[in-house]
Amino acid sequence: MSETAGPGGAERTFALPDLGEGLVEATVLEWLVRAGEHIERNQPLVELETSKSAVEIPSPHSGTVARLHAAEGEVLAVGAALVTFEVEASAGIVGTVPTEERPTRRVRLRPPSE
Amino acid sequence: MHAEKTAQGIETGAGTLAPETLRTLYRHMLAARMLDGEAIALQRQGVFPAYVSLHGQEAAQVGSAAALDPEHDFAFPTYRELAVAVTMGVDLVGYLASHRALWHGGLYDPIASRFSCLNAVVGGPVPHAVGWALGERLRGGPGCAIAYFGDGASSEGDVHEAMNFAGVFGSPVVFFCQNNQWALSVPNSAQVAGGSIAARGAGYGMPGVTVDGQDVVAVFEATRAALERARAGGGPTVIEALTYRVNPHSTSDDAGRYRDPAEELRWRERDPLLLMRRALERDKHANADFFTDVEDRVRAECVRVRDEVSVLPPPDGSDMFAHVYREPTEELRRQHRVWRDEVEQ
Amino acid sequence: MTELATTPASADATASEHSMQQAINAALRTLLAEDPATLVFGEDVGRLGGVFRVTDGLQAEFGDQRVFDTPLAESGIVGLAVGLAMNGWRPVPELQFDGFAYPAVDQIVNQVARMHYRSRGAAPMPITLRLPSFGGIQAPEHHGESLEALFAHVPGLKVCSPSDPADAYRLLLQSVRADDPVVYLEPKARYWNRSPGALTEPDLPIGASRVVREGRHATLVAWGAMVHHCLRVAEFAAEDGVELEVLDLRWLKPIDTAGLTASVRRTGRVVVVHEAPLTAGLGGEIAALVQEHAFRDLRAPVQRVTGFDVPYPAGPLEPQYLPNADRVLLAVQRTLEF
Amino acid sequence: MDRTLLDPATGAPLLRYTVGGATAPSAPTVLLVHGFGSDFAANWVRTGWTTALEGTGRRFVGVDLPGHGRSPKPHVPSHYSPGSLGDLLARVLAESGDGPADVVAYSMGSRLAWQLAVDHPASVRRIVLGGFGPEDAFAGTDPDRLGGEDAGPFAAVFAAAAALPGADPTALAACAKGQAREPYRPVPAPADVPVLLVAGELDPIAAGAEGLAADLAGAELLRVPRRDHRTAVSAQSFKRAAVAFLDRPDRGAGTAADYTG
Repeated sequence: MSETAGPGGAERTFALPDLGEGLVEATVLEWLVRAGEHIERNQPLVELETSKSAVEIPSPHSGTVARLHAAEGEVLAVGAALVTFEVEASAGIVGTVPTEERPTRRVRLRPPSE
Repeated sequence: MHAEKTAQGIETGAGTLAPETLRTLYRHMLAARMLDGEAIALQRQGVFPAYVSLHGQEAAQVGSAAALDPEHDFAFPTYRELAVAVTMGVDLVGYLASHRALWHGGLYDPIASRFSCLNAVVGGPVPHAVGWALGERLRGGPGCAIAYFGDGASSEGDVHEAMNFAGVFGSPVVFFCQNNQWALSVPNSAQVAGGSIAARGAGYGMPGVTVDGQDVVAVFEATRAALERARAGGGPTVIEALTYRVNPHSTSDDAGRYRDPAEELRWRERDPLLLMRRALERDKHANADFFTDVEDRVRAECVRVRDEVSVLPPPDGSDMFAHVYREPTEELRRQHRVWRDEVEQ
Repeated sequence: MTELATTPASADATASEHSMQQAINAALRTLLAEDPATLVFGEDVGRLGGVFRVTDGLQAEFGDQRVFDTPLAESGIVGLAVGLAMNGWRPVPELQFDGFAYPAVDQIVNQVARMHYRSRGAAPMPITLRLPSFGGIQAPEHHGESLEALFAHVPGLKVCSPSDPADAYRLLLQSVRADDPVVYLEPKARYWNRSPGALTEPDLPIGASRVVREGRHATLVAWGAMVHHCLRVAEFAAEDGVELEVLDLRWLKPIDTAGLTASVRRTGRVVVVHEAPLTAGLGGEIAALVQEHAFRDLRAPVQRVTGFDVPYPAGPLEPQYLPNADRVLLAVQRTLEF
Repeated sequence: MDRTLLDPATGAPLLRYTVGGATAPSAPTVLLVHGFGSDFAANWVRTGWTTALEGTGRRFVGVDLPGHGRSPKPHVPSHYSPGSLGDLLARVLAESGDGPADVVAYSMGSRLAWQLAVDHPASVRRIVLGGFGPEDAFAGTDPDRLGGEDAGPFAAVFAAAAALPGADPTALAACAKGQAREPYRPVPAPADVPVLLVAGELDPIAAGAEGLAADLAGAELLRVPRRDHRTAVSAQSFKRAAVAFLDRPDRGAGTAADYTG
């Protein structure tokens, strides 16, 4: 998972995981979500075909699907970007995420006379 | 008024230990007793500013320490564990240097001795023992930790936190409580809710064992069983050794202000050295020659330790600055220079 | 049930932009990878990844022997670290919030800070205590405190606080690799802000400050979240034709006396800005250092703009407690007019 | 929850199975039977089936057939005959549930589900047979020469399964032999058990499924577009069709409901 800049929230890109058994690549059989769709964690995300079997990958996040990185039928290497989510910025369990508003001022300075 | 808690049993049992082991336990107890006497004398002679006597607790300390694997285990004392130090072969001159107020933690190497620094925050070292034991298990090492504390320290939050951590982690650690009945001037009845520290083990998911702390063999067997269990992956144990602080809390204390001297006399009847000597004689493991000989040898060693600790040079003032950091700050170096220029004669 | 292995959330050290939360996560990952003796533990740092997600994914990557949850007991956590250090480990405990460091003060002050000294160097204490710190997130009571003066006062400890993601990475590497105990104060209010800058190896010695904005009229001295605040104030001042230098102190023990003095030589005026209450705060220490070492370079008395001598207030009052732009500007004006 | 079916005579484990999904007492039970060389986790968990069934309020019972997954792996072909495996499945159902269960099966598992429905009609309510057709999968295969060259069309399937981590090639060969000894016969058909056939459009192993569906009274058939024998398992249309099929009320269900109030 990697994070990149995103307005109001973070984008998280989910890479094709190592599904075990020494897998190096997989074919996208069918996307089960669409860009723009809001999905819950563990909702079915995509069906993949590996050299050994077909698997259904559950979503690692709740959030909005921003981009799908592969077309159906496309072969992806392990570690290649699969899908990017927009996830809400997390403040941890307490407190708020401070807004990046420009602070206000009333005081004006008089430069020193040099 | 408090109910005095006395362990059952009049005489120590010999158990299954080899006669040679029994004689060694006796020798350690005798060495601690005699050195304790020397230390009290040194305080009265103005050599030690203060001293805390372990008189009466020799069996609890020697029995538990003798059960340790000296190669792999590690002990975390408070400040009254002279007999543990004797049994573990700690440099006793370096140990007593703490009571001579030459260096708070003593002048022995705690890592090489497998006996941590003397620690006056009672209860404070108990979580250290859990951390050490956890570290040992993470490394796959065979060692166990033993944490020494008293009935007074058993009230400290750190002891409870440590027991809970050890219970959760299953750490190879023995919580060894010497219940000497008195936390300075406060008796067990006003210190230990429920009356038993061993019983607290149940709440932390570990066995709690009460043992006659005057019976060195019983303490040895109980500690050995706890260590074997811990070493085999069975997790922690709390052992409560019922013993008695025959002397006041420290050489600055006046026990007459808070306890009945008759109580002290009753416990002197159960003196652990006396009990052990009787058992050795009863079972014909030692004769009069042995006792004469061991006293002579132990006395000679105590005299050597006493004389050496008395003449140890005071530490150099530079030592104040030497050990604060591994990598000293520039500011501390500057202050060291100030000391050199303005203080050092 | 088969559990699907997913790659943990992490910052890529080579990427160009990070939040501080990611940078600290990346630093911990680097440290765990480079030294098998490094251990990360604390309340909720394992599966959850910490309440601020700073340890996200570390347990999945390094296993629950090296990144583990502890019971909820701060003194026990720090005591555990002491014992682990005595057994050869390099502990990096997290205390969940600054206000919950108080229950552990006994272990920190009486044990962590002194064990090396007490043992005459036999027992090293390479412990880095991570402490989410300071205010600015409208947190409940005990979830926003400034403890730097308390810890800086304790012999045997070192104390630092980063102000931006890249420096957070460098400072943490440096703190954990050091063989002395370090209290590492993470400014909660800056966890989520992203800023450019690759995550690189430490390039300054322990104790070094850095000038994050050059100026010639006065020096603002700050650390943690106040550095970013002072940079904003410097922008305001620039609108008025006043050029403020901003010195990010970074290390609160040891304090970079040489760096302070050099800045005062350039500007002649100093305003110290910190969140902690005024009395016996580090502002006093810094003022004392400046007048001791650069008295003749001073054109005005050192000013302190700090929190008030009151407990950190609840959310709506927090902006009135924390040094705001006007208070800093007024202090600057006082130095300019002296 | 993982369970083990024991041999009542000797106490020896016969197969391992997992009970999961919805926990409500009224939740219908679905028995999941995997194909040759696969196991419960690969055939049903990783393909999203268990999640999908749990999402529809169902309880599932997933077996690892003997010779597969976590189950014991005997090397004797007679342990693997369709009749004896069908009996084991009936015992799993008897042990793990009350009343007749639905069955979803794939490939060789479908062959066994058929046998189960024929031999133990009271155990079964409805069956979904995936990747299955009337052709004998072992036709043209010499079961004694599975490892060798020119062993026939099934040899490639065997080779792929035997190469998987944890596979016991000797046990799999015994399984193939045990299966091959009792070739599939469409008669007798399960009495009063509705059947849904599902197979990938590109699945040669399911050749003839259309004819089978036509010959079976009340049977239905779904061909999954663009999927083969391996990739049809995870297809959403397969899952949707199976759930819709299992959702249909029983013939006579109304009467049963009247009885139970």
